[in-house]
Amino acid sequence: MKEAIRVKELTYSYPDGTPALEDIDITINEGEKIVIVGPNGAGKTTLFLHLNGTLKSQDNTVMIFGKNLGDMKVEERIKEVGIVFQDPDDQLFMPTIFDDVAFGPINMGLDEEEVKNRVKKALSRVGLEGFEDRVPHNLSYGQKKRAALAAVLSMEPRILILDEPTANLDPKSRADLIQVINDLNKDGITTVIAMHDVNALPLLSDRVYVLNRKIVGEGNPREIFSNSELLKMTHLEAPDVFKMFKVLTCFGYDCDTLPMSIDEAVEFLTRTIESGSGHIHLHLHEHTHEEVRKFLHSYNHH
Amino acid sequence: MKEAIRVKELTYSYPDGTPALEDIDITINEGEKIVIVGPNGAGKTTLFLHLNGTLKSQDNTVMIFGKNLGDMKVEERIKEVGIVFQDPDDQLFMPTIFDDVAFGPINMGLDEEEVKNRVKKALSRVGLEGFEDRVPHNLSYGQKKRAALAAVLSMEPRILILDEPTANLDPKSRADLIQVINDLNKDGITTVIAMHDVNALPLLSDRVYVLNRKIVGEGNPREIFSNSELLKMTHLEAPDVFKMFKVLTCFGYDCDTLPMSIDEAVEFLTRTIESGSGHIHLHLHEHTHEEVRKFLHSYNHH
Amino acid sequence: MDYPEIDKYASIDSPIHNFDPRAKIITFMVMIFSFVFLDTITKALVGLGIASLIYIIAKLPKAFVIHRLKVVFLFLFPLLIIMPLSVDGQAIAQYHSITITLEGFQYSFLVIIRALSAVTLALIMLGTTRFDITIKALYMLKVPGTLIQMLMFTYRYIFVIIDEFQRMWKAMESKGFKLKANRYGLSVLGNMIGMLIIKSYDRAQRVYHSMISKGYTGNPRTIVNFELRTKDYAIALSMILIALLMHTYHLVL
Amino acid sequence: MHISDGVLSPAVITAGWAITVLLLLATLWWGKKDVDIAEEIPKISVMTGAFFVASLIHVSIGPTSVHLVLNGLLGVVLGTLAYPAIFIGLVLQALLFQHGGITSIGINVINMGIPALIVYGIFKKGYSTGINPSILGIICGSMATMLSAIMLAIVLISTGEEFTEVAYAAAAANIPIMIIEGILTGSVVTFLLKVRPELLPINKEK
Ligand SMILES: Nc1ncnc2c1ncn2[C@@H]1O[C@H](COP(=O)(O)OP(=O)(O)OP(=O)(O)O)[C@@H](O)[C@H]1O
Ligand SMILES: Nc1ncnc2c1ncn2[C@@H]1O[C@H](COP(=O)(O)OP(=O)(O)OP(=O)(O)O)[C@@H](O)[C@H]1O
Ligand SMILES: [Mg+2]
Ligand SMILES: [Mg+2]
Repeated sequence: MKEAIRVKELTYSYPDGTPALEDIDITINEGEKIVIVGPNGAGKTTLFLHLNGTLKSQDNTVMIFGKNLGDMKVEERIKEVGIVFQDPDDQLFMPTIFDDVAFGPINMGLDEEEVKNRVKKALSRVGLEGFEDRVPHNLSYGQKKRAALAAVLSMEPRILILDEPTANLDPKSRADLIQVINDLNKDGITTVIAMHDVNALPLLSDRVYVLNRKIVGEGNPREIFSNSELLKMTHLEAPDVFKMFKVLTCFGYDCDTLPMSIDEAVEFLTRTIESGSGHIHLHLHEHTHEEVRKFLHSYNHH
Repeated sequence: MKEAIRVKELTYSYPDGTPALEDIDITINEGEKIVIVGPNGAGKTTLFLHLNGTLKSQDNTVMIFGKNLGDMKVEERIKEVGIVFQDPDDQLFMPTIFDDVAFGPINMGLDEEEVKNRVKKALSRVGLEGFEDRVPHNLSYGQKKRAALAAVLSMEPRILILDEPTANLDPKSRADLIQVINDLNKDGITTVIAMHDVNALPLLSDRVYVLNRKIVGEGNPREIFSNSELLKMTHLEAPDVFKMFKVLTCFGYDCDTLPMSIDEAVEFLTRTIESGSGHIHLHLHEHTHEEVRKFLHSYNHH
Repeated sequence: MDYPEIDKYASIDSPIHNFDPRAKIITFMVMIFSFVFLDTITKALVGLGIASLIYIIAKLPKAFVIHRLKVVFLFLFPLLIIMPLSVDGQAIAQYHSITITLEGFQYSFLVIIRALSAVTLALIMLGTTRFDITIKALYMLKVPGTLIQMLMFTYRYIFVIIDEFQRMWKAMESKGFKLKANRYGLSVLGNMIGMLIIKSYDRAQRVYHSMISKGYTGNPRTIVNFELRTKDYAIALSMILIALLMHTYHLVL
Repeated sequence: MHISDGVLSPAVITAGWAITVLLLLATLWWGKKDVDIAEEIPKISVMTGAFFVASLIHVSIGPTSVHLVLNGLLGVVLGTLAYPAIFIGLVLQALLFQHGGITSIGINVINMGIPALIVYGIFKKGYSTGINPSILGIICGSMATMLSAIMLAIVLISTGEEFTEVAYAAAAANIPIMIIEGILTGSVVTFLLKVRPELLPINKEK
């Protein structure tokens, strides 16, 4: 498998002296689906700014597909890494949606025909066909978010980096966006996402990095969410489905792995029932309530 | 019970012609805990701007504690209704936290002693004791959110209106804020909240209004989330715990009311087990998977 | 605080709307510069007449133009009062030492008419093209790229910042604040403007990040498809000719 | 304080454009050597947007209300970049809101921009000699308005002696604005000093 991103011993302080990143080591393979979590101010956005060269790092601390990022030409870099920031208003800076989505491809030096093609493809990808002439200001928040994504997709990057893609969206727009991101990942694009939305996390990640200035944890979502010490330390919580099943185990549900999403829950329940006695027994035993209390307390930040 | 807010036949279009609200009827009693949901652009913020008189409405369309809002003096109005908007940076513009929290009381014409008292009380309420001299701009996002809330609490309003209080917060800050809001409600303050965060909704509401330019639904959270047609129409989803238990019913879990939060789930499970045969049986029957599929599909917006 | 809605009626169909944007800008600018330098009231009135005629052809709603002309007129109105009193010349009325002169009247009248025709022409030029297209046309006309980009981005962010300011303003009002021109009012307003500056500065930083992550190097590159047709040349030539004749007819005739 | 179309003589208009173009070249293209233009463009644009919006605020004094000018503040915050920022701002004000004429943009930019540049120098100088920044803000804010009013008067008079009294009246009408701008700029500077001092032209090395 090819290494898409490799960060080695990255340390960064802002010019005013604020330390933001310390000794970061990260390796992401091509096609992976990565989420980076961490409390407000943990350095997620700062890390992303290094991944596309906006903030400069020393030689060979950031490698993209085996190449030192600092040595890449702009046109080359933006073909490899596309980044979508949180606030869509910061990224839609041209007068029309067409201009915005065409901005990257034009800077890549593509010819007019190809630029138009790419714009069309990117817009249909996010479900905004026919929005070419619309002014960003008249779009709803969810539409703006999708337009900002299209403006990066049009460069057809192999790595897609998203900073809090689901924030401020209504549930449907959120579900739509998750779908789009997953489709892109299935097409082979490596996706790296920073977010606070733990309920969406399992849908968007195979592997998770927990950042709090340093990398303080790494693993698949299940491993991360089982580590209640880590969660507490980094202001995190487990997804509700996960917590729910943890509660069910206190009621006697017996399984070694807890599901993280509804779909997974259905699958696990079926498997447990089929492989076992044909049914699951939930009952109250002596310690049920104490266990529940203890468990919930371990997740409770108060 | 006293009526805290009464909106009658409120219709509003922005000066540029955008229709935002149509024939809104709402009655909220003192001490209630209300959430207003609806898709991006549904008019939630616009409605709130009417509730505190920023946008003017016709006589007797908005009544606060039985009084026509238009007839209330500013000092009187802000003593009744306090509103906290989404972005704390829009609300904190004094050089220190003290100045920000004191801003409302000073405009109310209170004397210095009383102002200081109120600031102290409001800050301790949101857990920001000792932050008086800090510059708001240097706080973390979660702290800023709480400071913005304190700046409204210092006016000691009887009705507290919050626009997307949980957006962009890390999970711990989110849990903290939910706690603060619930404590305020327990002290008798009527809380009215607009948000997209359906997983937090059951924690913050006794009753829900669904807005989509008109009021298209009203009821307790359970009623709202059981109406899958309504959810689909208004870009909503049910909380994960609710969906999870709906799935469990397909596996033979038998109960008439589905829990909306983890705490409730524990309670319901216990009750079902104790009142029944001492345990709950989950099993696969013929239709389990079809039912699950059908149910999940009814929630699926794609 | 209102959004700028100068191109609200850009989608109407009229000969002026269909006029090529580049040709439109050149033609109208020549006319505007010509009309503001007309030196007699008669000529200025002819200019205003021509501007009105073009306005009728452009089919723009009355309210759109009248409202904006009114603002300009009110701005210049003091001239009508001060100049007749202050400019020397033939007295048309006298009261003690106060003299009202014909020349003063004429001069202020001339200024106002020239201003009104220039604004009418500008409104037609801008009102019949989407503003982003006007900017792109300026780019095609070789206005330096740096300025074009600044115009474009500033135009875009005016809307974002108006929203931002509105939200701040509403938050203030809901805490009982009323702006008065006293120390307290101005110092609070000062804080608000300071906050607006800080937020905009941070936003500028983020906009810059997102631009360079799309390969931005400071050069403007846009795709524009304008096509000059015979019709456009014909309209442009005849209008420019009229503009020039207003100043030179006495040499030709 | 913007001059409309139709007021000025051809000579003044031409001179106005010529000087503005030269100053634009000087402030913008000159600095291109030291700074990355790709970074300056979004910065000037968004900041211009902010000042544009702030200048739409009405402050009512007595029966009338005035728009804010803020050119002193622009000078203090943006330095030499205030000139291109004021240019872009005034172009957009003329095109979008008909505040000020199109032909007179050159002159209007001079009237607003040169005081902004002067005030920038004063602020830097004053700060390094230890004058309280808030007071400097008040001085800069009102002085920029005053200089603009004086330049406006000079321009009007030089376009024709018919305008002499109009020029005096216009200058006098700016006195209350001068006071408002002074207090306002002072309080913005005070605020920035507390919250984000790096936005002010004060080098702490000194
Ligand atoms: N331009 C800047 N100058 C100085 N300090 C900065 C700057 N930008 C961010 N910081 C600081 O660097 C740290 C990391 O910030 P960053 O924005 O990367 O966090 P984050 O993980 O993205 O947080 P959030 O979840 O709130 O978006 C914070 O302490 C922040 O205050
Ligand atoms: N100042 C304004 N002028 C014109 N239209 C506006 C203005 N503010 C909001 N709107 C429009 O009014 C409608 C309702 O907007 P509102 O902000 O109340 O929605 P909301 O429910 O708060 O949405 P969100 O969940 O995205 O915050 C939207 O169509 C919006 O575009
Ligand atoms: Mg971030
Ligand atoms: Mg809203």
